[in-house]
Amino acid sequence: MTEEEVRQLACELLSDIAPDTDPSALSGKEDIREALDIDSMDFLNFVIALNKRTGVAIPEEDYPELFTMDDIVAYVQR
Amino acid sequence: MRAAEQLAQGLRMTYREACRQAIREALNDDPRAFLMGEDVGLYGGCYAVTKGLLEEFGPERIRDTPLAESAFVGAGIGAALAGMRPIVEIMTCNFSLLALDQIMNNAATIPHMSGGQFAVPLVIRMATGAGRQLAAQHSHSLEGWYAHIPGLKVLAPGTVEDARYMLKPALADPNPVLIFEHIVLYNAEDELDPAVTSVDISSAKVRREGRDVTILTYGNSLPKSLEAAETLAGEGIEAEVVDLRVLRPLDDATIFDSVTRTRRCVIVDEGWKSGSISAEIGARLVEERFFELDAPLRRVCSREVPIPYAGHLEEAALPQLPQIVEAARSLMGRK
Amino acid sequence: MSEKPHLDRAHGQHLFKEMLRIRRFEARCAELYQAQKIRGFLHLYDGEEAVAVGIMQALEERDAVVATYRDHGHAIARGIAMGPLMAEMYGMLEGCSRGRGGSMHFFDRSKRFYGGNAIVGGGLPLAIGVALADKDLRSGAVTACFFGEGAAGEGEFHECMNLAELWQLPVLFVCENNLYAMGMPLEYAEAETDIYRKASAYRMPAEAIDGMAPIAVEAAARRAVESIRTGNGPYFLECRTYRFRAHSMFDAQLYRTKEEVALWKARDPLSRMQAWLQESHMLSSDDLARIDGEVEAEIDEAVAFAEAGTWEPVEDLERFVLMDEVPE
Amino acid sequence: MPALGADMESGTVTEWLVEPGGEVRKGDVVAVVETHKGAIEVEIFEEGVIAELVAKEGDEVPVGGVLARLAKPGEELEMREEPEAAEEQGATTKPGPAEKAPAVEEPPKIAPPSRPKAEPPRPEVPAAAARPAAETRAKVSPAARRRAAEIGIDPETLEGTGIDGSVTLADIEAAGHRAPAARPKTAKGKPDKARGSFDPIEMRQAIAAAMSRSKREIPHYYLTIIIDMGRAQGWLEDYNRERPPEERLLPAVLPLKATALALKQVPQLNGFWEDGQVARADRVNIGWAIALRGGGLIAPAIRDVDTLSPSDLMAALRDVVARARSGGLRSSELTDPTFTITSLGERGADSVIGVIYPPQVAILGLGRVSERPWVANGRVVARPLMVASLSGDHRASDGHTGGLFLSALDRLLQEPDAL
Repeated sequence: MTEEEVRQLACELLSDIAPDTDPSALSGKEDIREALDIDSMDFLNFVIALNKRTGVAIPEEDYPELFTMDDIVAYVQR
Repeated sequence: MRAAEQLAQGLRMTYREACRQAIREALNDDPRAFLMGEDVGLYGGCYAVTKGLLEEFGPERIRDTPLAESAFVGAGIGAALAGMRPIVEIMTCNFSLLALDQIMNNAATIPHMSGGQFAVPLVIRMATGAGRQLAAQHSHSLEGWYAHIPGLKVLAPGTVEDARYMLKPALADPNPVLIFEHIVLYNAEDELDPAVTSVDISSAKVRREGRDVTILTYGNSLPKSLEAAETLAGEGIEAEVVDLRVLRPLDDATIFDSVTRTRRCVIVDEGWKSGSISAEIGARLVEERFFELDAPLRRVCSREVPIPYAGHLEEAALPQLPQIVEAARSLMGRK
Repeated sequence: MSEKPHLDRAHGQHLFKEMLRIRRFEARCAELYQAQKIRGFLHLYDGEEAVAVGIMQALEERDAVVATYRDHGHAIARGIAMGPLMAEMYGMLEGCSRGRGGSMHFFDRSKRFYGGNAIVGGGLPLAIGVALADKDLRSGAVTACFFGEGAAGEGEFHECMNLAELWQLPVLFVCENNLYAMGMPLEYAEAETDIYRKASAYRMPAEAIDGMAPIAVEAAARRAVESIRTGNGPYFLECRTYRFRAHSMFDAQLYRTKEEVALWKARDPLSRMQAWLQESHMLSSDDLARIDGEVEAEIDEAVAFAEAGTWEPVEDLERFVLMDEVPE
Repeated sequence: MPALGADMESGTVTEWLVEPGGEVRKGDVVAVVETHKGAIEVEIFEEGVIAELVAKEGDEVPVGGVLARLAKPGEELEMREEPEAAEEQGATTKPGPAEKAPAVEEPPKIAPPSRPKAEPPRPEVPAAAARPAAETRAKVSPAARRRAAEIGIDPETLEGTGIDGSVTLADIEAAGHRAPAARPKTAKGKPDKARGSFDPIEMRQAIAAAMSRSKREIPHYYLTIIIDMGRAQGWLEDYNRERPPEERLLPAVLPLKATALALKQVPQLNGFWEDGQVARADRVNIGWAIALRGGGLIAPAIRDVDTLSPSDLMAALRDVVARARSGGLRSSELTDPTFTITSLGERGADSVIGVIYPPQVAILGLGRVSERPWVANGRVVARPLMVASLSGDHRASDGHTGGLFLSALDRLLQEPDAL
């Protein structure tokens, strides 16, 4: 997946979780949990969806590596 | 001041004496006034109201009539039509039924039916009510019936003061005015307020103020209701006692005002419930002040029987203190 | 005032004309009733005119009249103008009772006319009351109280006979005995069919007279009024008369025969008076035509007055239920 | 219209999930109602056949108002519809909204097609039997009813102190003081929000009302304990490590379960304050406070928490959170909680001291778990710690009871295997 594809996918998934937000407006370095006001349940749902759509296994201890858009792109592309 | 001194100064008197003084005053004030009725002269009045007046005013002005209610009540109407100011006494309101035709078909209709050409400035006094074991033909309360009739005014003095001062404005009124004097009240004694020299015959009067429940009443049920209010006060229930005094035309404003404040209402009426003045008042409250009511209306009326002779039965037939207290108490949601 | 009528040409014609006015007025009423201009009950006086006309001759302006529901004749004979009477029949504001009384309840304060009373016997107590006031007020007035023989069955009749005599009241009781209380024949209703004898029992002067003869009625009335004014208390006249028409407009008259009606019609006060006047040369055919024309014109005018009348505004419906003052 | 909370006055029917003639069973969802807390699914608690949908879609109905009339099983229907219309529905069994309700299994069985069209249904029982509404109408004085309308209180939900238990003006005024959330009658029209959304202003007012009432009426006491979450976290990491994300547990599951078990040990805190005394609940339904994006808070019940395994509890939690956010909560889920937990999560504050949601008698506030110095065996160590704070209704319990609960909670969280 290209960086752009990952970014688009992440935005789509986050939009599903937080429909009233605009994840595409996020900068690469913002903490998505704070910017979109998503809690642990939302985050878990995001992880579940990301895992399903990308096939990337995301162990729990890696959750802190998914807090910004740049991190997400890097993690998925790894 | 001791009662004896008050009596001596003319401040303290019975309801009976108040009625007598009122007649005396009326006859002194207006040469067109005269009293007629059964046994008002020589006998001194069935309830001794007119005792001594014959000697004072003579037989033309204290006119004994034969037992002919229709004729002498009708004669009173005719005399009023022709310029006199008659006071007609009917011994008890039960007997007034013999004159009902004259009261209803002539006194109440002629002013209207003549297109305002004639007035009937007449006062008819009659004794009403029970409580003296006089049995069914001398104990009924028919004032509510008369209050049904447009063209009449119906008064029910419940205090010595009203008995003393209602006659004058009644006689001055251009309309036929019926005054119902309660037989039990004749012996009631009270001290007159020297500052009061007249009363109106258009308004009800709040005899005791209270915030919790309004007791609407008149006549001999007034003292009972005031006593009930006293009892209720001991329980923390502040009852407002309104003396209707004028049963026709009803003083809606005072009634509505009180019930709007207390939002609860007990009507105490010695008449029977069915088709009564209490029914009328209740209907008006529901028509005009429905949304002010915070509880159902309660009525304490006579039992629907001809008033019996036996003392205990008569007592049971009439509105009494415990029922008034209980009715008011129940509206407060208390058992 | 003499108790004997002074029967000159003018007075004779006057009596005749008064009766004719009543007769023709009512004939027009019956016509207007069928045209639905007049509604309610309509009790016609046809045949009894001599009573009202005769009695009224004896009354003065100060005197009072209490009438029955069959009161057209009394009102006309008392001198109330036909216009307000017809307007009253029409229910108009311009009527003598503002249209509130109708046929049975004519009132006129200015004529001391205390109403047609539609309760049989209901006027008697009223009349003795008026008389009582007049007595107390020393006005010298007499109250003429009309009622039918049916009233003699009411308790009020007896109460009032008694009271009037007992108190020596200046009242002239005029019993219009037309033999039927609605449909109830006198002999079926009264144990004593001589009504005046009931009054006699109360010790007042009482007599029966020919109610179909205006001169006889007038003569008796003058006698009676004279007696009353001199302070002799009430006086009772039983005027024997007959109504030619039904009790009211809707009456099949099952209670009497056509023969009986015909018999009484032969004694019609109007035709008899006319014949007598003509025989006595007190009424020429010119006079008759003039009187006839005058009466017709008066009635036409009354009808026109009524037709031009107005309805009392409904907003005034409750006026005079309670009076603001006693009219002076 | 069910009362879904002390602060609810009315609801707007946004969708009927049943039709006249439709059979319903206890627990079926029959309608969706829009409230200031969002769309709520209304359950039915009785069996029978829908006789009439009294409230139409879009109608705002006060709490206590009639939404639909139900005919009991075996009771002949007294249909308000035209007979023809009813037959049409019965005969065609077209897939209507009723089918969406999962528990409605059968097409309507009323008005068999064999019945001649023109013939109206013949009642076999007296018609009065099918009309219970009039008898169940609460006694409310006219003055009370008017005042209630003025200040926006449903008088039929109140317990009356007047004659025959009638609701009086004084009752309304008292209720008005308890629930000042009474909405001023504005010119605001019907809610035009899609299902699932909510009116933040209304929700704010509702929270304000409930919390004001709580703070005014409930004498709170507060207890705090610091719990070492090391073992629980360790257990959770082990559990989640071998599982795909969809099977993983959130950290919240363990304190949730532990709380339920602690409540079983200290049942005085599990229930309601009613009529001047504690009514203990026999089930442990824990209200889980869920912050809604855009503001607002809702605490639907997770039922029988004490009986659920961690994975079942996770599923239940996921379900209720999802539905809270999408507006799919059931009416009973708002009224069922017997105890509430408020947790500000990993990004929240160190501790939260909650305000009790009336008529419950306690609330547990969980701060975030963070590594802090901890003394164990006389040595200072870094441990993941969590501050647990109990707010208790002092009318219902004392600090001693609360203390017992917190120590039970602590003890349970030290043995995560047993949860």
